[in-house]
Amino acid sequence: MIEASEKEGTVIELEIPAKPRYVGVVRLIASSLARMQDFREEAIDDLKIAISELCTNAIIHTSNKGGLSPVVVRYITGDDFIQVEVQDNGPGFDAACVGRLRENGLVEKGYGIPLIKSLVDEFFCDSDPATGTRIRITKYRE
Amino acid sequence: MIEASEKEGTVIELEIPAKPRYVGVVRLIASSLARMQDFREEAIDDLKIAISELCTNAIIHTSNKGGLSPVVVRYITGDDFIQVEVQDNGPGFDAACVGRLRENGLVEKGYGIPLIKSLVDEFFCDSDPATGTRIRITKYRE
Amino acid sequence: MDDNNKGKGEPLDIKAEKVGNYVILRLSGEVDVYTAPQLREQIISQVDKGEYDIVVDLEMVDFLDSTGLGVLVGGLKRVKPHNGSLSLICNQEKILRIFRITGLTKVFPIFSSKEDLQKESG
Amino acid sequence: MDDNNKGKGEPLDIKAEKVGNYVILRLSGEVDVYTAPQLREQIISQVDKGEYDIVVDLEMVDFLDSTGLGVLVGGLKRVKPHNGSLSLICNQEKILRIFRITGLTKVFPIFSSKEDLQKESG
Ligand SMILES: Nc1ncnc2c1ncn2[C@@H]1O[C@H](COP(=O)(O)OP(=O)(O)O)[C@@H](O)[C@H]1O
Ligand SMILES: Nc1ncnc2c1ncn2[C@@H]1O[C@H](COP(=O)(O)OP(=O)(O)O)[C@@H](O)[C@H]1O
Repeated sequence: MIEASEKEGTVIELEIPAKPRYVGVVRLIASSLARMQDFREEAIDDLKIAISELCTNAIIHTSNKGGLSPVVVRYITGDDFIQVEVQDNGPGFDAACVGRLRENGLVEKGYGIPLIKSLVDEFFCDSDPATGTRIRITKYRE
Repeated sequence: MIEASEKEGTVIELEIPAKPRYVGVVRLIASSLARMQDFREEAIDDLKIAISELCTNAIIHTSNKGGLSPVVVRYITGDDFIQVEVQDNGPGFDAACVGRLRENGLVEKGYGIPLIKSLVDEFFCDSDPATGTRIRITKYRE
Repeated sequence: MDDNNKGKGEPLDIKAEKVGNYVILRLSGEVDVYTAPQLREQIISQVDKGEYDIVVDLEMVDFLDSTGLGVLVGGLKRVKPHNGSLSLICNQEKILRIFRITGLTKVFPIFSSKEDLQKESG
Repeated sequence: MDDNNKGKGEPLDIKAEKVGNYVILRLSGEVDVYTAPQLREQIISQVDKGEYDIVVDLEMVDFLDSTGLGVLVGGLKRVKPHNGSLSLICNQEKILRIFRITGLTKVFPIFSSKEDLQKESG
């Protein structure tokens, strides 16, 4: 897992309300773009899960904060990769403190970031209580 | 056909490069949103065609102008309607002078705006050589 | 919310088949500003080979807009000088409607199936 | 580029069926942050009715993410105090993988088919 620097590519930007019902649309665009880039179906499934996790977190934490500000999703596609950036104006968090699976029994939370990290090639998180969270993932075509 | 004033609703905004390959994604989002709003399949087909025509024009005329500026698509959904706005920075045109089917034989062009007008409930065009074109259509759920 | 393009590589696929005097172009997928050039080239290459009786089978087409209409009219204009024809096979209401709205049902012979076409053309 | 949700109203459909001592919840569609509450409510209502042996059939699920995992773990926690069980039917690699990555294959009994489940519990 290395950090995902911003790459040169074609950018598609999507702005959705911070509501659960729109996560499906975000996935749909991702799979459509990945298919256009000839990604394998398994890689597309990986991407869909990772993006779903990102948007779920963005939406839940934005609305927890009482905010109505939209979630911004940027898809950056290049010859052999897709990068997806999900940005919210939520409360932010310390990425260094999360993302390890807890071993102590039956937990209902905390699977998101570990899943993302094992499904994508690069992960980069920029989070701040003042400005919110921006997470960028990269998936390469094999 | 009445003018489509801007309606109150949930807004999803998409920005795509002015390239033909992205028109499919614009349609895909429209059909996904319309299905979430329980639109009938025929109405969804109508919307897809109308949106495709709008984006095709926006993309072709933006790139004719040599511009690389993106095309912006706004989906506004309400209880019983979907509005879609397509905006470009192209050369603009006089909407009053187009949109009638020519009867003089075999023409290869000019079907777009007449099609749109017969498939949607409201049509509004704001176009200017300086700022480009913004067309808004509305489709109601029957 | 999922898409059914799984396994399909391209948004438009065109298969050409010679049947009697005709060449049938069987389209599947979407005909729009992105894919229409493929159809245009296919028609031109058939005309260049001397095929002036072309049938475009739209039964497996999911989507067609005015760019597709323009290409079909363009094809008709190419075969006309050779006393050729450009016919369509289509039984899908959602596609037929586009031809009806634009008045193009008067321009193209439209058959509801391959069998219909063969009956008609003897 | 087209979607296959045609005719499907909701992104997640849940059908409950009593089979022997079990209640099988047959899911089809997508389990995510939007639809997971539906699954949670369904499990709670089964437990409220005294059904403590629940089988969740994931064979027709197109998509499942961590929100879905959380709801399943939550379900297990509800049936445990009643000596109940929460098992899964799943033979789809793309879904199984998520359980494997998160270590939840150790938590849920997973059967590859309804027949398998019946053999085992028979
Ligand atoms: N966009 C975000 N904004 C604020 N906090 C976040 C965001 N994404 C993740 N987090 C924090 O990281 C934690 C772990 O996230 P995750 O692994 O997805 O598990 P879960 O969301 O189930 O707790 C969350 O509980 C939350 O505290
Ligand atoms: N977004 C746009 N920017 C500039 N001109 C446009 C735009 N949309 C439509 N037009 C003008 O309107 C005309 C008619 O459009 P249309 O009915 O779609 O047919 P066609 O695009 O095939 O000519 C176009 O030829 C063009 O001159």
